[in-house]
Amino acid sequence: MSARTVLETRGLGRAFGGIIALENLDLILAEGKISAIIGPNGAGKTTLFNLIAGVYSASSGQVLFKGVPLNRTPAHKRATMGIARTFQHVLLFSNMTVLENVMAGQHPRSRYGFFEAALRLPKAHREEETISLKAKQYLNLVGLGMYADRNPLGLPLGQQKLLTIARAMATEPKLLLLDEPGAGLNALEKQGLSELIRRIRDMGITIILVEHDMDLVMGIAEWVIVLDSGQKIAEGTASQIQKNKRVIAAYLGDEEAIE
Amino acid sequence: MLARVRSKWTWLAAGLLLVLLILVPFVSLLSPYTGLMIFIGIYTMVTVGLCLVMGYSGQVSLGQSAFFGIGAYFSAILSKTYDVNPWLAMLIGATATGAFAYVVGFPVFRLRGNYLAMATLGLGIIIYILFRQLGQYTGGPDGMAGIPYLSFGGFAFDTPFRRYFLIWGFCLATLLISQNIVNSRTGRALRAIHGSETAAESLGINVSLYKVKIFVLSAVFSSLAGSLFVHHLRFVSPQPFDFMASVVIVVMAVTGGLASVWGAIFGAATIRILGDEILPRLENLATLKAWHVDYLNIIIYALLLILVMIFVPQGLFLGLKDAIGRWQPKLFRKGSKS
Amino acid sequence: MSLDQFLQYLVSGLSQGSIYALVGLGFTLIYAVTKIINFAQGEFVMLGGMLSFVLIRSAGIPMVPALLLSIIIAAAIGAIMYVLAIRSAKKASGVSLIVITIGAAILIRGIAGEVWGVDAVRPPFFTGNETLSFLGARIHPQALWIIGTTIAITIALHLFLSHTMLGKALKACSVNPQAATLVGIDPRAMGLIAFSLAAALGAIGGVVMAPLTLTSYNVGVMLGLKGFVAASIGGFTSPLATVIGGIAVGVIESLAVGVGWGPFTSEYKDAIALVILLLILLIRSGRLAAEERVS
Amino acid sequence: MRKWFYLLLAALILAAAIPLAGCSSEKADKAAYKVGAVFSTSGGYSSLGVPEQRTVEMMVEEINDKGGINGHPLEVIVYNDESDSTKTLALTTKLIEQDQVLAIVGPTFTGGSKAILDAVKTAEIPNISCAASVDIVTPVADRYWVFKTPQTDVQAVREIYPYLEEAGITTIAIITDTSSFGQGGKKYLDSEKGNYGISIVRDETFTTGDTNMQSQLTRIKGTSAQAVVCWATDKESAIVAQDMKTLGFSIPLFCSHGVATKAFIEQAGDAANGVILPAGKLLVVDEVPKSDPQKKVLTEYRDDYEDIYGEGTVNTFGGHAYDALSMIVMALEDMDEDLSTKDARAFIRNYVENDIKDWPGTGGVFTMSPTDHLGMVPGSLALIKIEEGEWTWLQ
Repeated sequence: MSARTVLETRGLGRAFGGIIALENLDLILAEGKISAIIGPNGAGKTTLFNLIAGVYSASSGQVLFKGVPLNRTPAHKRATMGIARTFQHVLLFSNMTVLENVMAGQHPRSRYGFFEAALRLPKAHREEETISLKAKQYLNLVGLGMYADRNPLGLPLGQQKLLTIARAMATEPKLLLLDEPGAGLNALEKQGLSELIRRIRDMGITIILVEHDMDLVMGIAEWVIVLDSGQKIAEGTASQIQKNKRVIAAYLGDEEAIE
Repeated sequence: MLARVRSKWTWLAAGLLLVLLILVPFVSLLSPYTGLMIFIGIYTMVTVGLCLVMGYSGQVSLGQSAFFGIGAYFSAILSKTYDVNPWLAMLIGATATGAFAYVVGFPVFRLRGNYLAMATLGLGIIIYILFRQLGQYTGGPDGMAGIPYLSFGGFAFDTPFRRYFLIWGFCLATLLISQNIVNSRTGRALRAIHGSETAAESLGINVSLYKVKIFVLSAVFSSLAGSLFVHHLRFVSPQPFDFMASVVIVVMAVTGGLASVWGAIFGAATIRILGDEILPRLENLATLKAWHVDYLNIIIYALLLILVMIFVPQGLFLGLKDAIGRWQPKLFRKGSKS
Repeated sequence: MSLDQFLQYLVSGLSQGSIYALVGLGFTLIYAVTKIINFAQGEFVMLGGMLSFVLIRSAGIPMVPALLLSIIIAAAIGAIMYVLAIRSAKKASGVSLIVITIGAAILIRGIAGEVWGVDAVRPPFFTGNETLSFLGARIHPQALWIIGTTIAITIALHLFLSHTMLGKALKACSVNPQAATLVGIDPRAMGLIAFSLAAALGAIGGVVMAPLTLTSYNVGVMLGLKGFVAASIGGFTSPLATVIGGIAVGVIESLAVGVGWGPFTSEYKDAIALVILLLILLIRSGRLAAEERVS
Repeated sequence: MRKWFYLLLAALILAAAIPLAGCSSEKADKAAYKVGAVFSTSGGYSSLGVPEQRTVEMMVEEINDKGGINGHPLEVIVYNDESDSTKTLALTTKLIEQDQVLAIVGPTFTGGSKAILDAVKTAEIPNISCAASVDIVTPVADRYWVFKTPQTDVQAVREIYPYLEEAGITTIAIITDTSSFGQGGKKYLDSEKGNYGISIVRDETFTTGDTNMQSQLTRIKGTSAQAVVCWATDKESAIVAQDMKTLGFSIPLFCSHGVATKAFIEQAGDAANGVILPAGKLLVVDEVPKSDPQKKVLTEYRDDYEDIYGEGTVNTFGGHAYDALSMIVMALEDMDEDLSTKDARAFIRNYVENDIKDWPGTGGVFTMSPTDHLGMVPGSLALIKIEEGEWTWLQ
């Protein structure tokens, strides 16, 4: 497989006060693949996301996006470069309609600013047209078209999760980070979610998801990375991981029992 | 389609408002209140600025009256002491105020919540102290009189009648601009920041920059209002820009609904009418031989703040709107933009 | 500036600063427990002073019980404020809470102005009006009372927080409300206690200072602000740092006016504290932002 | 819960509606004469404004009980400017344009009075101010419509300085409020000092609301001053008095007529004893000789006022409002009934300027003229010393 690497981390680490959340992590992720990061709670999965997205700055090592080191790049710039994400706790904008939430996602892909907006210049008009058009497309992509004018918090959790994906997609990313997209969804919704994720992958977008639901992960992930207490203990295809002794010991053993 | 219905109604409301505004100085029943209406217009401009900052981007500012004052004093001093053309003075004032807001904005908006509140409050009071103490320029606590009227060539805005239209022209312009911004890319960015800064950043929104930008805009609005204020009264003194004034502006914003552009008119109008027309009469009624009621306005403002914040945090204006909406569910449902 | 002049500035700065410190302690206490900054804190200083005057002069109650009573009443008002304004706004955002406490502040001020009128009043001195002098500086016995009270309160508060069950509960609540609830501490009860305690602290300040500085319905604003400066020097966490902060502000003010450095003439006395406030906030801002990020 | 809120709201609106409806309350056969007044009944100057408002209300009641002015009830519309000169102006404009009053009494303080000069001039409405500074009525040419009743800061200074001269005091320190009142006093303390061979060795200031003057006084203490003159209203002056006691000053304190109220004595406590100030004779009515033309009016006003508001509550500030309104009432009594508002305003002005001659008021004996819109004959101020918490006249 000669796919170009989209994301690479070198000796990436982050500590909060004394606690080491992530330690000396090396990753290489190929373009257009669905990768999953799994591991017990506190393994550093979300920390890794936050480091990639730029919410935290790395204490050591670095993140490279398409070969460009990101250490000095603030979160909003990374989004513009093509890194989008969803959140474990959806973090939807309750002060906007469903459609506006997605339209907000178009921010980095539109130009017009204060001045044009204030005076409703034609430029603003034109861009608004395209913004809402695209926003509607992404809403339809996740199948929420009919709720455009609703308040997002009025939607059931499953649809809220889909909405966050639509919002993230609206930034037209190269790399999409999904933080526990499956949590709180029923079997049927998960079915739909997997299909959605595949469809997004087919659009040529690289996807990394953090997920607890093994069936979901094993179902769609082409590459699986296992973290435990801040360190990478294994990576490989789903089947390889399922056979991996350390993983079973450290992870599947107890976690699965609870599932 | 709900959106369309709603917008239809807002346009209708706006139309009615406009007609009413035009009628005021002509109808003999209303014309005595032209002066009152002028103040409502000026304070609406200040309030809408605060609404953008507090309601849409969710940042507290307890120093808003400082910008109001800076604009006022720039116009007063430049046009009186250095007889600069009033319009130019107004422009310089607005620019200076904007620049000031921009400079203080970046460090101040690294703060959040309580700290931000206190920082803006502190800034406001410092500016007020300067107005009061820089006597040789500002006229000190006494203030300064004899500020010229605004004028176009030969046509001077020297009657309340003329100033009424001038000031409401400005006021409606600011409202329209704010309205446009709220429903634009920028407006969504601001509301996103209010919703969740982390999420906003993940969508490529430069949070701190937008906070400062909107802060600057509100400062410019306030500054323009300040200039109009002094050219209307032809007098300026520090008191209208003290801490209590900032609080009153917050009261107006809260009454109108923090996240509501048109609510600003409602808020400003309610508070001015209360303070100028109703409360004085109530005070006289309540006044007994040996006991005088002099602080009713303060008490009422306070109650308004507390009660509105507890019961209708979205503001009286939106609250009533929702109440009506509950009767006619179709008309004004949801949708935080209004 | 001669030495005894310098001492004089120091002494009057000390007594002034002690008052700021007491107000500051109130801010710190409430913030630690409820993460709320109570903008009405200064008003309780006013209440303490006015109440003590009214009770002694108008109601003719002997001094000691009158003083205690006015502190208790102020504390009760603090409690009422918490229950009516703060607690009933459970779901209110940070912004709303700020606005609410501001509302409470001007409500208290307005009612005070209405009920007690606008004239400044002076309650009787605790122990006479014969000033003492030491090292050439002269100090009013009331000033000694102020300073003494502050020291006593600081120690008492420290002991209370670290050596009593209730104190520990308050601390626990400030560190981690959830955990506190788990071990059976009710954060709302703690909030109530914090508010009334803070109100009492403010009132104590008011009671001891009023005879020297006079008091009237509107003294709360500036005192509240200076108290906040003291508290923010203490980072809203350390009572001791708060006290030191308050005294520092008082002394700096008094020296600045005395020496009349550059712009810091008496006209700008109040600005000094505010400038200090801004500097502290801005220095802290980076860290504060980070804190809130993580939490 | 929320329902209650809306109920409360409705109640408020209702409460508001009542006075709006009941605007024109008492119906008389003849239309009421409308006079406007702006006083500072709250804020920094309220210790002056409140007695002024009380006095006006007292007078209106008396006059209307006696059947009004030639059968016309007197209506005085009083607004509170909260000691804010911008509000003073706004409210004055409201009185002129909205309420169409015939004349304006007040405002309470110099800042406000200066603020309304323009408005009064352009509206051509008589204004009798209750504020101290002489600048309000000078230059007279430019103050065609403006009069004032209180003694001026110049007069006050001219009472203090001769006394100092006699007492052989040549060096003084002054400590003044940065407010307009304080700075007005400072201006004349400075300009007059030469005439009495007095030199000011230290000039300190403080800001209204300060609670500690020790730093300033400590510096004064280091000088050769033989007396301290403080120019401010009651509260700050009281603190100065107390802090002087605390710092063990042995030299006397002179205050302005701005402290001529019982509140000052209560605030300063025993530190008030020995303080000397110039003030209207109202404070020492009982010591005023029968022969004095003011005796009658002073006694009457004092008694009327204290009947309502209690023993020892009378002060000179209410008196200023009494004098101002009385002049307007006299004019109205003399006025033809069917004058237009414009003419009525002009008539009142002319009457006050030309027909107030040797009229004894509470502040002094007034003789207005086209060249003097204060018209107070000298000697209307008494130099008063506080002894045992009582006012005593230094004759």
